[in-house]
Amino acid sequence: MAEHLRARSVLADAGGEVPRMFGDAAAVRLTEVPPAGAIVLRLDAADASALQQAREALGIQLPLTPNTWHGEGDITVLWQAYDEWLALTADGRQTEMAARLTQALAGRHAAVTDVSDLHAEFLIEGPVGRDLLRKGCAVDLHPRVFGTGHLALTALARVRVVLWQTGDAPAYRLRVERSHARYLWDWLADAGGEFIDG
Amino acid sequence: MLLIPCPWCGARPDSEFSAGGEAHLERPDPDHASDGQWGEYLYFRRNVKGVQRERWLHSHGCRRWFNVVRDTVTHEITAAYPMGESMKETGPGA
Amino acid sequence: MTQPFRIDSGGLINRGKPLTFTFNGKRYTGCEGDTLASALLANGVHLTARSFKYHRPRGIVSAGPEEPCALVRVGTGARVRPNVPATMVELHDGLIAASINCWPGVNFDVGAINNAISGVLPAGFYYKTFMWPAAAWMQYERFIRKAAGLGVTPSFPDPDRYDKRNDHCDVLVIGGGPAGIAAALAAGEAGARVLLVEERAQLGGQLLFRNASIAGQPAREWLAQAESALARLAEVRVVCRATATGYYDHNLVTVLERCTDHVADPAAHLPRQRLWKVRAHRVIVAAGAIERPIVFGNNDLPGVMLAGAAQRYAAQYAVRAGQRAVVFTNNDSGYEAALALAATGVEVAALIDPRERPDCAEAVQAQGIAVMSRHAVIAAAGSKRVQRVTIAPVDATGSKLTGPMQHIACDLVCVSGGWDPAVHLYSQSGGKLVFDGEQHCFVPGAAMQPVRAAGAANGAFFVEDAIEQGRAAALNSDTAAPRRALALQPLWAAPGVPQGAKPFVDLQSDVTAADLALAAREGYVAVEHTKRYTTTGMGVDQGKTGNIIAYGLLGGLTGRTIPEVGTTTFRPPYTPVTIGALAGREIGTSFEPWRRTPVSAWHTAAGAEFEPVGLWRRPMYYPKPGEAMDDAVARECLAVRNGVGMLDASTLGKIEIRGPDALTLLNRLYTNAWNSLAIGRCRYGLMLHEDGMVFDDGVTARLGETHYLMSTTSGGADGVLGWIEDWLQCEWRDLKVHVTPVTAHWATVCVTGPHARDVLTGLASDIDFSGTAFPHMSMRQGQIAGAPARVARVSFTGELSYEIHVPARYGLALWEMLLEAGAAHGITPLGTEALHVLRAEKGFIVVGHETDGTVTPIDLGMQRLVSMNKGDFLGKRGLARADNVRKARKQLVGLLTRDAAVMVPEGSQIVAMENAGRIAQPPVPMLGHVTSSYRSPVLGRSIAMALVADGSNRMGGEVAVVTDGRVVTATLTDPCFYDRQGARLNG
Amino acid sequence: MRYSLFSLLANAAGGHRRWPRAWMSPAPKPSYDVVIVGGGGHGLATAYWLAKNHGIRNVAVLERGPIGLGNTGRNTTVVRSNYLCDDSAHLYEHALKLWEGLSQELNFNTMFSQRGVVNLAFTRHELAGMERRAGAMRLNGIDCELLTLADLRRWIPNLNLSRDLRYPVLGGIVQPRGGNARHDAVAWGFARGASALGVDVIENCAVTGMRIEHGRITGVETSRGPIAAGRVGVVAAGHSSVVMDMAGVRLPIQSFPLQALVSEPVKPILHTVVMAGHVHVYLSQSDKGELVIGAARDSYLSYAQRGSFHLIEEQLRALIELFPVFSRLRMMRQWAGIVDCAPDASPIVGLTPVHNLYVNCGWGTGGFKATPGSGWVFAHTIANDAPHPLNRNFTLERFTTGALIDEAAAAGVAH
Ligand SMILES: Cc1cc2nc3c(=O)[nH]c(=O)nc-3n(C[C@H](O)[C@H](O)[C@H](O)COP(=O)(O)OP(=O)(O)OC[C@H]3O[C@@H](n4cnc5c(N)ncnc54)[C@H](O)[C@@H]3O)c2cc1C
Ligand SMILES: NC(=O)c1ccc[n+]([C@@H]2O[C@H](COP(=O)([O-])OP(=O)(O)OC[C@H]3O[C@@H](n4cnc5c(N)ncnc54)[C@H](O)[C@@H]3O)[C@@H](O)[C@H]2O)c1
Ligand SMILES: Cc1cc2nc3c(=O)[nH]c(=O)nc-3n(C[C@H](O)[C@H](O)[C@H](O)COP(=O)(O)O)c2cc1C
Ligand SMILES: [Zn+2]
Repeated sequence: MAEHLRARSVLADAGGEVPRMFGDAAAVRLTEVPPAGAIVLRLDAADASALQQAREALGIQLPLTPNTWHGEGDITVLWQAYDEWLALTADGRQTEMAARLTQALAGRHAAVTDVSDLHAEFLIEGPVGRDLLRKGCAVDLHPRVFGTGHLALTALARVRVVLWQTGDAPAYRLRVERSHARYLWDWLADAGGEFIDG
Repeated sequence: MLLIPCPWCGARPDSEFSAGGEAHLERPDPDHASDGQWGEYLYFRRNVKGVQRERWLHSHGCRRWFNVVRDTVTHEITAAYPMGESMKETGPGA
Repeated sequence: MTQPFRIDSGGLINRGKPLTFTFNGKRYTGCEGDTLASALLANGVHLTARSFKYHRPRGIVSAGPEEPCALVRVGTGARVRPNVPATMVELHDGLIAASINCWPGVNFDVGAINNAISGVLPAGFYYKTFMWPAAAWMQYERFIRKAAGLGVTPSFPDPDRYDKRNDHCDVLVIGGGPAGIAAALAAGEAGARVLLVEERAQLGGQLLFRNASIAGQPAREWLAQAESALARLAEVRVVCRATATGYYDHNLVTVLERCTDHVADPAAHLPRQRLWKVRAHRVIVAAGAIERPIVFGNNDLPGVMLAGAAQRYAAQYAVRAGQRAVVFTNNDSGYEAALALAATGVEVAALIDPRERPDCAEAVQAQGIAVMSRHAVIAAAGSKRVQRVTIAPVDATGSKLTGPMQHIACDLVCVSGGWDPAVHLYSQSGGKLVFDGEQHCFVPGAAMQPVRAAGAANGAFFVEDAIEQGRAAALNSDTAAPRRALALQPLWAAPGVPQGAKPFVDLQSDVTAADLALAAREGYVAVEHTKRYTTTGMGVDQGKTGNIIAYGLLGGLTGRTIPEVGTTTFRPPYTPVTIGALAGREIGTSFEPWRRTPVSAWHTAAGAEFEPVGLWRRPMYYPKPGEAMDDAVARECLAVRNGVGMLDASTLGKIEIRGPDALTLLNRLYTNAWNSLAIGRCRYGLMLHEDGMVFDDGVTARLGETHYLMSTTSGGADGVLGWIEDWLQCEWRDLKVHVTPVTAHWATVCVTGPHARDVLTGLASDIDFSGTAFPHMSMRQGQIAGAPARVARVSFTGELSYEIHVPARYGLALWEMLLEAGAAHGITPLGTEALHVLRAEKGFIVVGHETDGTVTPIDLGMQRLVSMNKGDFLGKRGLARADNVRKARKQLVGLLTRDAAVMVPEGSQIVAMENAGRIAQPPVPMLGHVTSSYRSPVLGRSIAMALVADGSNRMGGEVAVVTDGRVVTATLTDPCFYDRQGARLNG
Repeated sequence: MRYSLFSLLANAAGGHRRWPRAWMSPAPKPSYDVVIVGGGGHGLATAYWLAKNHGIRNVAVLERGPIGLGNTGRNTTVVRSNYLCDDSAHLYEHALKLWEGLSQELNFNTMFSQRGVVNLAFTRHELAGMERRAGAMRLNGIDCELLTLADLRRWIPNLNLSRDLRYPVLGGIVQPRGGNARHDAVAWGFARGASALGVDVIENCAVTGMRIEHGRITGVETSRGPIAAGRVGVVAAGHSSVVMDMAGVRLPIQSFPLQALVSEPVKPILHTVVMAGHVHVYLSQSDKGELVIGAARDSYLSYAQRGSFHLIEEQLRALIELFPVFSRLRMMRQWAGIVDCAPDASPIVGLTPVHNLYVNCGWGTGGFKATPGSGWVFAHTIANDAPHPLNRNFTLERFTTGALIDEAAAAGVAH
C-alpha cells in the first residue's frame, strides 16, 4: 500500500496541466497554476497593533485598500473584505505561515485557517484575455480603471471567483472554489473557441 | 439590472448580490414578545413605496452585508453604508 | 440575369458582385450591398406577403426595422428564421427566402376568404361569439389558432452559437447617423471611452441616401472624413450591425450584434449573434426618426411605400421602386423624395399635399412634377399591386373633401405623414416624452437616467442641426442645440375614404380605422384598452409606424388631443431579440456548474448513476453489470450491515468556527445546549428559522478551546453559512467569533460497517482507532499516509462509522487506498440511495425529506434536542406560537405496510382507515403523507416514514396509504426500525 | 346588447355602428353601500358577485387608472387548481369551476381554454413532491394525472427529453382541466357584467385616504373627491399595503416585480401549458400565436413594473434547455407587474381590524386563476361581514398564530 498519498490536480482528467492556447500567436493562453499554500486571515482592520503583528508574522503588509493585492517574495496577500485576507505562499510553507500568524495573533479577535486546497487557480494571459473574461464577468477591466495590482471578487460565468491582475500584457490570475474548477475550465475553453481562427 | 454599490467592492450588477429586505428591523425580546409581536417581526414589513432602507449581501463578492437607500419606484440608489452604522440622514422619507 | 428596376449608376451597391438568391422558389439576382427588399424591388417583386388576419396582398413599405408588412422566412432547415423583415436582411449569395402565413402561396392564398367575410371579423369579434355550446370553444379555438401566428418554428435544434459580452464605456452612442457620429467624435476627442452602435451594416444613417451638404461639404465626403477620424481615436469603438434593443435600470443597455447573419457560409467558431450588456456612464440616443404613413383606402396595397423608403431604395440601392409614382405628403420631406425619385428616372405623376403650397414646391414643379396642393389621396386601387390612386381636394384642415375625386394611374405611392423621433429607448430609460406641438410628434422630455437624445431622435430633422445636437449631447453642454421645425400639417387619415376601400392603421395586425372607431364606441378609449382590444401595435414591429396614427385617430374619435390620449408603454426590445442570444452559451453542459469532489472522475469511471444534490452531483448507486437499481442498492446496504462500505462524503458542508464566543454562537444557532462538549467530542444539532421550523442539521466537533468544526447538509451548506454570517454581521456584531467555509478544502470519505475499524487500523496513521481511545461521537486529528487528517467517529448508518477528512488534493488517493485496504473485507462503495435506506432503517431524518419548512423539532419527536432552559436560541420563540403548540400537529412516525412486500411511493397521501372506502367520492380528509419509503434489505421488508396528524397518539394504529387510486394498509410505529438500542455503533 | 354570433352578423350589416359601450364609466356618486378599491379582475368580480349573488347593487369600483391594467392585464394567464394544501385546493377549484362557465355567465368570451397544465419534475425530490400533490388533489376531487416520459412525449412533442441535460426531465403531472384564459377579457367581461347590474365602474379615480370613525370605516378620499361608503373592500394587488396603510392596517405583504415576455407569433407549436419549477420557466402559446413565457420574480421590493434583465436571461436559458427548437424565435416584448407576496404564498381574504373594511390581497404570482372565485368569496365576506367557508382560513390572524397555508414549498415557480 502507498506510504504517501499522491496529490492530484483538480483538472487531472481534463488536461489542465497543459496550457490551452487560443488564436494565432497565443491571443490568449489559459493555464492551471500548481497549488499554492493558502491561508484565510480574519482580523479587525481597525486594530492597528493586530495589523502590525500580522505584518511581522507574514513579513509583508496586508493590503487595506479594497480590490487590491500586494505581493513580495513568495508571499501574495489578496484583499477579501474589510476584515479578511487571503495569503498565498509557496506550497508547503502554509503550515508554518499559519502557525506564525496564529502565534502572533494569539489572544486577539482573529482567525487563521489553512485553505490551501479550497481553490484551484488559473492563469489567463494574452492580448484578448480581457475579451475572454468579459464574456462572463461584469467588472470593467479596462486599463484605465483596472490594472496590475487590482483585484475583483466577482462572478465569472456562474461562479464566484477572485480575479487579480498580475501583468500588463494583460495577465490575470483567478481562484475558484475547487469543486467549481472543472466547470469554469470548460467554460473558459469554450469561450476561447471564438478566438481560434477558422 | 440594478447596479448595487457595495461599499467596498464598488458598484456591481444585482445578480452578484442577495437582497435582504427592509433594514433596521428590531428583533423583539423573545421572552416578552406576544405572538402578535413575534408575527409582526417575522412577517410584517413596511413595503415602502418610495425611498426605503434595505439590506444587501454581496454574495458573489466580499460576502458582506450592508445597507442601501433605494427608491422602490425609480430604483434610484442614493446611499450605501456598512452594517452597524446608524441610519444616516440620506434622502427624504426613509 | 437582369434586374429590370436597377438603376444603371449610383448607389452604394457593388455591381461587380452579383449575388443569386431564391424567393418563393424563384431565382433572382441582386448585388452586394442589397437587402432582400431592395433586391426584390430591383427585380420588380412587390407582392411579398399576406397580411395577418385578412390575408391581403402586401408589399414592401419601408426600408428599415419599422417594416410592418414584408415579413419573410429566411433560410432553411435548422437555420430558418421565421418572421424577419425583408428590409433588414442583407443579401448574400445563395440566400433562400419565402413568404409566410399564406397557403398555397403568396399569389393565391386560400386565407384571403377572411377578407371577404371581414365584416364579421371586426376588432374583438372573438369576445362576442364562439360561446355556444360552451364545450365547443376548444373546437373553435383550434381553428383560430391555426389561422393565427405568422411563420413556422424551426423543426430542429438551433445549430448556431450565441455569445455574450459585458461592456463599459463613458459614452454609449446609439445610432450612427450624422448626430451619432458627431456625438462619438466630440466625446472621443474629449478623451472619453466611447462605444457607437449602429443597427445597419454601415455608418451614415440618412446621409446614405440624402443629398445633404454639411458646412458646404457633400454629405458623403463628410461621412468619409468622420469615419476615418473615428478610426483614429483609440478609445472609440464603432460596431455596426448592432442594435440597441433595451434600455434598463442604471444605464444598462443591451445591444444585439448580428455577427454572421449576412454571411453565406459563416465560420463555425464564430457566434451567429452576440448580446452586449453595456453599462454606460452616459448614453446618447441618436437613433433617428421613423417616417409616418397617412391612412387612406387600400393603403396596404403593394406599391404603397413610405416616401423616405422609396428615396432610400433609389439613392442607396439604385432601385426604382416603381415606374410611375404619386407622392402624398403633408410635410416638406416628401418634396425631397419626389426630387430624388425624379432624378433616378422615376416618373412622378403628381405630388399631393393637403397643405397650402409650400416654398419647396417650386423646385419640384421645376422638374415638371404636378404639385396638387390642398389635395389628398383618399384611396388606392389595384389587385396585387397599386394601379391607381383616387385623389380629391380637401379643406384647410384636411378633414373634409371639398371637390370631386379624380384618378391617377401609378404603380408606386410614396407617402409621408411626417417623422417620429425614435424615442423608444429614451422612453424605456424612464425619460419622459413631450408632444412637440409644432412638429406634431413626441420628442424626448425630462430624463430619469444619464441619457440625452440628439438629432432626428430629438426632433432635429435637418442635418446640421442634428450634428450640432450630437456634439452638444457629447459635451453635455447646456446650451439648447438648434432645432428648426420641419414644416408639417398633421393628417392622420384622408377623409372621404370610399366604401369598400379599407384604410389600415396597423398594417401588421390588420387594424383599420373602423376598428378604432368600434373600440371608441364600445368604450375602449384608454389608449391601453384600445391597443389591447384592437391589437394595434402588438405585432413584431410593435407599431413603429402605426401607433402614432392610432393615437391621432383615437384623439379625433374621442375629442382629445394627442397628449391627452398619451402613448402606450415603450417596452424592450426595440426590435425582436433572438431567444438563443438571450440564452447565450450557458446552456447544455454549461447550464449550471456541476460541483465535483476529488473523487468524481472515479465515480464516473466506476459506472455510478448520479443524482443532483444542490449543485453537486453525487453517486446514487454503483450498478454492477446486469444489476438494476434495487439490486445494487440492496447489495450496498447489506455490505454496510454485514461488512464495510465506503462513501464519498466530500459534499458535506464544513465551516470552521473560531473565537472566544464560538460557544455562544453555537448555543444560539442550535436548539440544544453545547456547554458541556469536551475538546475532541462531537454533537448533533438542529437549526431552526425564527418561525421555529427546522432548516438544517449536522454534527459539530470541538477541536480546541475556542475552535469548532461545523458540518451541514450537502445542499444546505451555503444557506447555513449565509444564515450565520447574517446574524454575525448584522445582529450579533459584538460576538468575537469568525466563521470560515472550508467545504471543498477537505475530501471526506466515510467508512462504515462492522469492519470499518479493521480497515482503518490497516492504514499508516498515528491515530488510535481503538474503541476506548476513539469513542463514538468524537474527532481525532493526525495523519494518514503522510497527509494531515481529521477523523470523526459519527454514524448516519447506525453502524460503526468513521468520516475521514484529508486535504482535497489527496482525496482520490485516500479513496483508492481505502479500497485497497478494505479489499480483504469486501469494502463496497455505496451511493446516496443506500445511505438513505440505512439511515431510514435507523429512523434518522433527512432535512428536505422529513421536513418541508413547516416541521418543528417537536413534530420530529426530537424534543430532547430542544433545550428550553439554556437561554435564547434562534427559533425558540417561534416554537411557542399558538399553532406550533397545537395538539395533533403532524408528527413523524414509522410506517409498516401490512403486506411487507408492498412499498408505497414517497409523497403518498395518508387517510384514516375509516375513510379508506371513500376515495372514490372525494373530498377525503387527509392525515399526512409519506416522507421516505424504501425496501430494507436487512429487514427483508418495506419501511417508510411519514408525517401524520396526531401521529404520536396513533402509534400502533392503522392508516390507509393512498397511491394512484390504490389503498395500502399500514401500521404506525416508531420511526426507528433497526437496532433501536444503538448497540451496533458503540464498541 | 347581448353578444352572439347573431348580433355580430346583424351588426356587420350596419358597419358595427350600433354596439353600445361595454361598461359605463359614470362620475362617482357621493355615497355607496359598498366601495371596492381596485378595478382589476378581482375587484370587478367582487362587484359583479355582490350585485348578482347578494343583490347589493349600489356599488362602486374605484380604479385609479383604466380598469384591468394592473396584474390582470399583464399576467401569463395560467389557470389551474393543482394546489397542495386543502384550503388552497378548495378555493382554486371553486374558481376553476366558475371559469368553466364564465363566458356564458358573463356573455363575454373569456376564451378559457382547458388545454391542460403540465408540471415537469427534474429531481427525484420533485417527483415525490408531485406524488404528494397529485394524491392530495385527487383526494380533494381535483383532476390530476402522473405522467411518464412517454406520456410527456405525447403531451409536449417538442420537449427535450434527452438524458444528457444538466437536469433531465424525469416525469410530471398534468391537470387536464387547467389551461389559459384571455386576461383582458376577464376584466372587461366582469366590468360589463357588473355595469349591467348597476355597479358604477369608475375609472381614473385613485383612492388617496380612508375615513375612519371610531374604528369603523365610513368612506374614502379619492382624486375625484370624498365618497361615503357603508363598507369598503380593498383589492389593490401590488398596492395593497399602500392602500391599507391609509387605514392604519399593516399587512404581511411585500411587492415584487414579476416579469414575463412574449415571442414573435408563430403557427401552433405548443398545445399545453408547461411549467418547469426546478429550472425556472413556464410557458404557453396564446391563441394569437406568441409564446407567453414567465419565470421567477425579482428579489427586491419594487413598484416600478420592471425587473432585472438577468432574470430574462435565466428564464430563456431554461427555455432553450427544454425546447431547443425555440432558440431562433425572437423575444418580441417583455414587461413586469408588481405582485403582492405573502410569506406563505397564499392570499389574505377577509376582515380587518377596522370595522366594515375588508381586504383581498396576497395572491402574489398566481392570482389570475382565482379571479372569479376570489370575487365570489370576497363578495360573500363583504355582504355578510363574515368569511365564506372557502376563505375562512385565509385570515390576517394566521400570521399571529402561525397557522400558515404554506404553498411556498409546493409552488416552486411563480406564475
Ligand atoms: C408577469 C405576471 C405573470 C403572472 N402569471 C399568472 C398566471 O399565469 N396565473 C395566475 O393565476 N396568476 C398570475 N399572475 C398573478 C395575477 O396576475 C394576479 O394575482 C392577479 O391578476 C391579481 O388580480 P387583482 O385584480 O387582484 O390585481 P390587479 O389586476 O393588479 O388590480 C389591482 C388594481 O388596483 C388598482 N389600484 C391600486 N391602488 C389603487 C388606489 N389607490 N386607488 C384605486 N385603485 C387602485 C390598480 O390600479 C389595479 O388596477 C401573474 C402576475 C404577473 C405580474
Ligand atoms: N428632411 C427630412 O425631412 C428629414 C426627416 C427626418 C430625418 N432627416 C435626416 O435625418 C438625419 C438626422 O440625423 P440622425 O443622425 O439623427 O438620424 P439618422 O436617421 O441619420 O441616423 C440614425 C441611425 O441610427 C440607427 N439606429 C436607429 N435605432 C438604432 C438602435 N436601436 N440601435 C442602433 N442603431 C440604431 C439607424 O440605423 C440610423 O443609421 C439627417 O440626415 C436629416 O436630414 C431628414
Ligand atoms: C397573455 C399576454 C399576451 C401578450 N401578447 C402580446 C402580443 O402579442 N404583442 C404585444 O406586443 N404584447 C403582448 N403582451 C404584452 C402587452 O403588450 C403588455 O406589454 C403587457 O400587458 C404589460 O403592459 P405594459 O407593457 O403596457 O406595461 C401580452 C401580454 C400578455 C399578458
Ligand atoms: Zn463587496
